[in-house]
Amino acid sequence: MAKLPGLIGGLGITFKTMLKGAVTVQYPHEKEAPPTRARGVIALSEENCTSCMLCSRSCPDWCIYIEGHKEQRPPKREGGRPRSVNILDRFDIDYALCMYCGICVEVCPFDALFWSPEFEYSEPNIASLLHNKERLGAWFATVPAPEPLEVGAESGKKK
Amino acid sequence: MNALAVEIPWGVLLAIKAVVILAVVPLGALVLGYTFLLKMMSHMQSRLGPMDPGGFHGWFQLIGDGIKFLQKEDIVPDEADRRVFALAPTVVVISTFLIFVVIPAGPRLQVANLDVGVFYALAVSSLSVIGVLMAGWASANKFALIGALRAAAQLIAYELPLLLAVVGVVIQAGTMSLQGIVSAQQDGAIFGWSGIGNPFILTQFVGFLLFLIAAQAELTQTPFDMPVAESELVAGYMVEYTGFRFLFFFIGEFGTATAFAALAATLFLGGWSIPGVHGTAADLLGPLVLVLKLMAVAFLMFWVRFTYPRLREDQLQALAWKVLIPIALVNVIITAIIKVAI
Amino acid sequence: MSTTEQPMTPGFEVDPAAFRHLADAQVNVELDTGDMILNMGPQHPATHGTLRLVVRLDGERVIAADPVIGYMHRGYEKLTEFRTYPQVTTLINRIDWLSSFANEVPFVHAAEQLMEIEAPPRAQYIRTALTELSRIATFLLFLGEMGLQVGALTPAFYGFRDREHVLNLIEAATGGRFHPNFNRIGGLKDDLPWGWIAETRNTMKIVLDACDVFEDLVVGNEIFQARTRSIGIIPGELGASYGVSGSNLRASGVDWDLRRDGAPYLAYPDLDFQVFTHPDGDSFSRYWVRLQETRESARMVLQLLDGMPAGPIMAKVPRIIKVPEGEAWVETENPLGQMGYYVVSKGATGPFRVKIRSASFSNVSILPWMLRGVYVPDVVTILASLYFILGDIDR
Amino acid sequence: MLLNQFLILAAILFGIGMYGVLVRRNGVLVLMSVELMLNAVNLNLIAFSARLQETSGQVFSLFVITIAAAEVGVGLAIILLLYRNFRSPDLDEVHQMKG
Amino acid sequence: MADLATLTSRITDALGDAVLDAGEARGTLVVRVRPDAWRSTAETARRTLGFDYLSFIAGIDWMPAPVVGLVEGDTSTPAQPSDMTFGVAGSAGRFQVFAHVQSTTQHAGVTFRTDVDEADPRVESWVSVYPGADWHERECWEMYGFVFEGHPSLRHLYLPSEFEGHPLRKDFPLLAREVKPWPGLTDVEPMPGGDDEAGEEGAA
Amino acid sequence: MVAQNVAFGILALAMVLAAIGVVRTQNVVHAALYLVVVLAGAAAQYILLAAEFVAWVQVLIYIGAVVILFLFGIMLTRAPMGDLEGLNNRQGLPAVVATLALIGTLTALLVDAFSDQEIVLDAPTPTADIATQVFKVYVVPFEAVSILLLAALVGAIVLARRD
Repeated sequence: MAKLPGLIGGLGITFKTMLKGAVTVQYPHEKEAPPTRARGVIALSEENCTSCMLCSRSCPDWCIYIEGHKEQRPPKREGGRPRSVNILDRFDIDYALCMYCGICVEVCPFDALFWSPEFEYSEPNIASLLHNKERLGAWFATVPAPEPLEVGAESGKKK
Repeated sequence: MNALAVEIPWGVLLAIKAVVILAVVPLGALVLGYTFLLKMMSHMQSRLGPMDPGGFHGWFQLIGDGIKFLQKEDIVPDEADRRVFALAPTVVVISTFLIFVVIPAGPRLQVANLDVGVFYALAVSSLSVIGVLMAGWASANKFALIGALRAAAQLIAYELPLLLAVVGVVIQAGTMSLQGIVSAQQDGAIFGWSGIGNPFILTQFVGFLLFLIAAQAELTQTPFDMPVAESELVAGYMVEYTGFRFLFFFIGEFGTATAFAALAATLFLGGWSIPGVHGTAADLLGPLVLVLKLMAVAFLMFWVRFTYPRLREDQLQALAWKVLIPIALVNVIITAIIKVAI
Repeated sequence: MSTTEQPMTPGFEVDPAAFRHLADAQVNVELDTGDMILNMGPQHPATHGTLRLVVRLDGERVIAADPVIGYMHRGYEKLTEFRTYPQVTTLINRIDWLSSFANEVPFVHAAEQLMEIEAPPRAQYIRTALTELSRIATFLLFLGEMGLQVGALTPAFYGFRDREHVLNLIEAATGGRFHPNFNRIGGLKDDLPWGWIAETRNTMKIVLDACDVFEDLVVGNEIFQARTRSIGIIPGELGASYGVSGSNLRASGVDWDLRRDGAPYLAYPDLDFQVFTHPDGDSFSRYWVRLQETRESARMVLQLLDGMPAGPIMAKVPRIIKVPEGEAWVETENPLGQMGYYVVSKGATGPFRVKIRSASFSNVSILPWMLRGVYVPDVVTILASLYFILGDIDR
Repeated sequence: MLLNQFLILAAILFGIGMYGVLVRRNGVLVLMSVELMLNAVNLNLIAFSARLQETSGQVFSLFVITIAAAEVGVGLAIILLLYRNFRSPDLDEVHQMKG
Repeated sequence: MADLATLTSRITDALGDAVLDAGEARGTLVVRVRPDAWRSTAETARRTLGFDYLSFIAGIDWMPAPVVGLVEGDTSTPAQPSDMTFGVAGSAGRFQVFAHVQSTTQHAGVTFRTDVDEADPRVESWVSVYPGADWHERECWEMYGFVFEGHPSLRHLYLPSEFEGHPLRKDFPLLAREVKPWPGLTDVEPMPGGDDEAGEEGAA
Repeated sequence: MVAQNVAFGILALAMVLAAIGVVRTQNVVHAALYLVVVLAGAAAQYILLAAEFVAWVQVLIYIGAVVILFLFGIMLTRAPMGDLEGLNNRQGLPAVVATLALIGTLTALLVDAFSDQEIVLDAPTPTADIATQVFKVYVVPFEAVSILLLAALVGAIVLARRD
C-alpha cells in the first residue's frame, strides 16, 4: 500500500473505528463474566474450618480475624474419651485491607476457604467491607468448580 | 425583513429575533456537544458514550450536566479579581451570540442583513479573546495565565488566515453580505451548468481548508488546543472555573463551533440554499439545509479534533505565519486575477 | 502617590542568578519576561500519578526542574524485612503495578537461587509468556497514553481497549488482573487453564494489529513527529551513567537487553528475538523502540506457545520456606527497564535485607538534566516518553 | 442628532486622555491614554463625515486606526525594552538614556 | 558474560590495594574496598574497567533487628537470627554501603561494597563519577543516615523534610506491625479444666 | 431620532465614565478593560453615525488586536495582580486644572461654532464607497500607511528582540 500522509491515514483509522462499533459493555445492564480463576471474593465453608488460625497468621495484612472456643463432645464410640472440638465464633475478613493475594486460600489445610469470582460487593461505608462468617459463607454458593487444565499439564493436580 | 409573509410589529419581531439568537447558541452547543463530543468521539474510541440519561442513547446527558453545573457552588479563588473573573465567561458567550446575528437561515430568516456581514462576524468573534485573557488573568493561577497568553497569541495569529481565507469568497461573490454570498452560490453556475449552483467550496477549496484550519485554531481545538492542553495546563484559562461559569465557557466553546461551522457552511457550501428553491419554500427548508451543511462541516472539524495530537505553541505560530498566511495571500491574488480576467 | 525613588515593586524582582543560567539555556531570542515557578503536580494529569515537578520558567521555557517524589513511598524495603518469602511476592506485585508479573520474577528467581532449586521447564515457559504479556500490556498503555499526552485523545482509548485483551489473558491464567501473585518459589501456583493457548494466539493477532494502528495513527502522524523528534534527547553514555535502562536506553543507541545479554533467566535463551535500538535518543525514538518491542514480544509469546513443554510446574519445595544464608543479585529486563533485587538472607523464613532496584527510579532521576531549556509542552512529552510508573519510583 | 453632541463627547474624551498622559507614570497606561485621544479624533472625523455626507472622514479614521495599531505595536516594544533595562515600566524612572 | 574468575582478577588488578575482600554472591562478584578508596573505586570502575552503567547504591545494616512486640509462634513475621553476621565479603561493622555497576558493552557487573563507621557514618559520594548516584545517595542518606561527602544537596527524597530517624536501620521499629495485635493472640478459648488455661486472651 | 439620541446619551455616559476609569484606576488590567468599553462605545457611536464599516474595523483592530496587545504587554511584564500605588505621578492637581480648562475651551468653541449643525442620515454608508475612496482618491496615503505599518512591524521586532 502506498504510504498516505500520516494525517490522512489517522483520519481513516478513526473513521473505520467509528463504523466498527463499540467494544465496551454497558455495565449495570450487561455484565462480563470474569474468568473462573478470578480472585473476586473469598468464600468460607464453615463446617470445614477448624479455627486453626493458619490463614490468619499467614495473611500479609493481618486482615483475617478469628475467634473460637473449644467444646467437649461426646465420644464417637461408646466408652471412648470425650473429644474436644474447636467451635468457630468469629471469622471476619476485612476487605478494606485485603490484598487479594490468596495466601490464606492456599495455606488452608482443610479446604475451608475458596475463591469466588464475584466482585459486586462494594460498599459506601468502609466498615461494611468487614465480612463476617455468615456473609463469607453466603459466597460459597458462587464458588465455581475447578476448571480443566491446558494440554501438557500434569493431570490430577488440583488446588 | 420580517420572517413571514404576515406583517409583524417591529417590537415583536425584535423580541422574536432576540429569543431565537438566545436559543440558538445553547441549542447549537447542545446538539454539537451531544452529537460529536459524546457520540462521535465515543464511537471513534470504540465505546458508546453515555447511554442511560434520558433513555435513548443518553440524549439527556448534556442537559443533565448543565443542570448539575447550575446547582454547583460558585467558587471564586481568594486571590482572584472577582469582577473580572465573573465577567470573563459572559464576554466569551456574548461574542458567540453576536456572530449569529448575521448568519442567514433562509432568504428572509436573518436577524440583520449587514452590508459587511462576514467582516462583522469575524470582528465580533475576536471579542472572545478579551474574555479569555480576562479569565486567565483574573484567576490568579499560573496555569490559567499561561493558557490565556497562549490563547491570545494564537487567536490573534489565526485571525489573519481566517480573514484572508474569506477574502477569496468575498472577491468571488462581490459582496460581504452573507445573504449576497449565499445567493451568489445559489444562482451561480459552473461552466454554464447551474445544476448545483456554484458552491464556493469548488472554486475556493484552498480557502475552505484554510478557513477550517484557522477556525480550528480560533476554537482552540486539537491540533491547536495548546491553551487548554489538559495534559499540561490542566484546562488553561478555565482551570479555576466551576458551576455555571464553566457552563458558560462550555456553551461558548461549542456555540462558537456551531457559529464557525455555520459560517463555513454559508461561505463555502451555499448556506441555506438549495439550487432552484426560492421564496417561501426556501424560508421553510432553509434552516434544515443549513443545519445539515453545518453538521457536515462540524463533523470534519471534530473528526480532526479527535484524531490528531496538538502542535506546540511555537509550531502553531510558525504554521500560521509561515504557511497559512502566504498560502492565503496567494489564494487571494489568484482569485482576484481570475475575477478581473473574467 | 509615591516617590520616584521607590524601588520596584516585589512582583518585578528577579533572581539574577536565574538569568545567568537562562543565558546558557537560551537558544533563540525572545521577549524578556520575568521567571516564574510552576508547580506541576503532585496532582497533575501529565504526571500520571503523584509526581511533583517544580519547574522554574522563563516565559514558556524551563530553566530548571526539580522532581519531588515520595508521595507514594510505601517503604517496601522495610516491609519485606517483616514478611515471609511467600508474602513478599504479594508486596512486590505492587511496585510497578502495570507489569506486576514481571516484578515477581526476579525476586522469586533470587530466592530460588539461594535455595538452589530450579523451576521446571514448563513453569519457566509459562513465566516467560506471562512476563512478555505483561510487557505487552504495559507498552500498549504507553503507546496510547503517549498520544494522549501530546494531545491526541483517541489513541489512549485504543491502548486501553487492546490492553484489555491481554489483561483478560493474565487474569484467566493467574486469577488477578493487575496483581497476579502467581509465582511461587520453585514454580507456579497453578497450570494454565484449558483453552488459554488458543486464546493467546488470537490475542497476539489483535496485538500485532494494534501495533499497526499505532504505527499509522501516532508514529506516522506529522504533528506527532514534530512534537517528539529531537525533543528530550538522552545521550547513550550519559543515560547509562544515570542508570537509565530498558527501552529508554535502547532508544539512545545502547544495544543492551538483559533478556539477551544478562545472566540467562527464564526461557529467553531458547527464544529467537530481536533487540531494537534507535540512534536518536529522543522522545520519538523511545516511542518507536517500544512499538517495535511490543511486536517482538507478541512474536515471542507465539514462539513460547509453540514450544511449551509438558510436565510439572512446581519443583520440590519444603512446605515452610526457609532460605539458606547468602546473598543473591538478580536482574531482569522488565517493561520499564532493569529491575533487580539484591536479597540478603540469614536463613530465616523471611529476607534480611532486600534492595529493590526499580527501573523508573533511575529513569526519572535524569529528568532535571533533560528538562533544562525545553518548553512547557515538551516537559509533558518527555515525561510521557520516559514512561515511568509512580509505584516503581517510590517503591 | 446634533453634530455638537458628538464633538463635545470627543472633546471630553480628548481631555480625559490628556489628563492620563499627564498623570500616568506607567508606560502602558500612557499609551492607553493616547489611544483615548486618538479615538476622540476619530469620533470627530466620523461625525463630520456624517454631517457632510462625505466618506473621506471615514477613510481617514481608518488610517488613524491603522496608525494607532502601529503606534501601539512600537510603543509596547519600547516599553518592553525599558522594562528589560530598568526592570520597571515606569516612565518617570527613565531619566537616563543608558541601556 | 565474562567468566567470574577473569572478571575478579581484572577488577582486583585494576583496584590494587583498595580491595579488602572479594566474594561471590550466587554468580555476582562482590568486592569490598577500603572506605577511603570508595570514590577512586568508582572512577576506576567507570574509566578503566568500562562499567558505564550505575545500577544502584544502597546501604545495609547488618545488626539483627531487636525483637520488639513479637510473639512466640508468630510465623507471619520472620524471626532473624540474633547474632550479627556479615555478607559474602565481610564487614568491619554494622553499616555498609554497596553499589552495583554494570557494563552495557561487556555485559558484566560487579557489586562494590565498603564499610561505614557506625559513630561517624561518612562515605565518599559518587555523584561526580556517576551522575545517577544523586538520588540513590539521597535515598541512602535518609534511610540510613550515611553522609555522602561531596554530594551537592543531601535533601530528603521520599520522606517529608521534618521526618526524624532513619527508617531502614534495623533499630527503627515498624509501627504497623507493633500497634496491631498479632492475629494469633485471639486464640481458642481454653477448655474448662484444660491444661493451657494460662496465657490466653480473648477478643482483639 | 429620539431613539438614537437616547442611545447616544447612554453610550456617551458609559464612554466618559469608562474613560475616567482608564486614567484613574489603580489596576493596569482594569484600565485596559475600561479602554475596551470606551472603544466599544466609540464603535457603537460610529454605527449611530452610519459608518458601519469603520465601526467593525474599530472592533476588529482596536478591541481584537490593540487591547489584546496591551493586555499581553501587561501580562508579559507581569504587572502585579492586585491594586498598586504609584501608577500616577504628582502632577495630579495641575493636570486636572489643565484638563478642565481644555475641555471647557473646546466646548465653548464648539458650541459657538457648530450649535446649529444637525446630522441627517438616511442609510448606512455603503462599504463600496469607502473602498472607492481608499483605492482611487487616497491611494497614495493608503500605500504610505502600508509602508508605515511595515516599518512599525520591523521596528517593533527590532526593539523587542533580545540580542
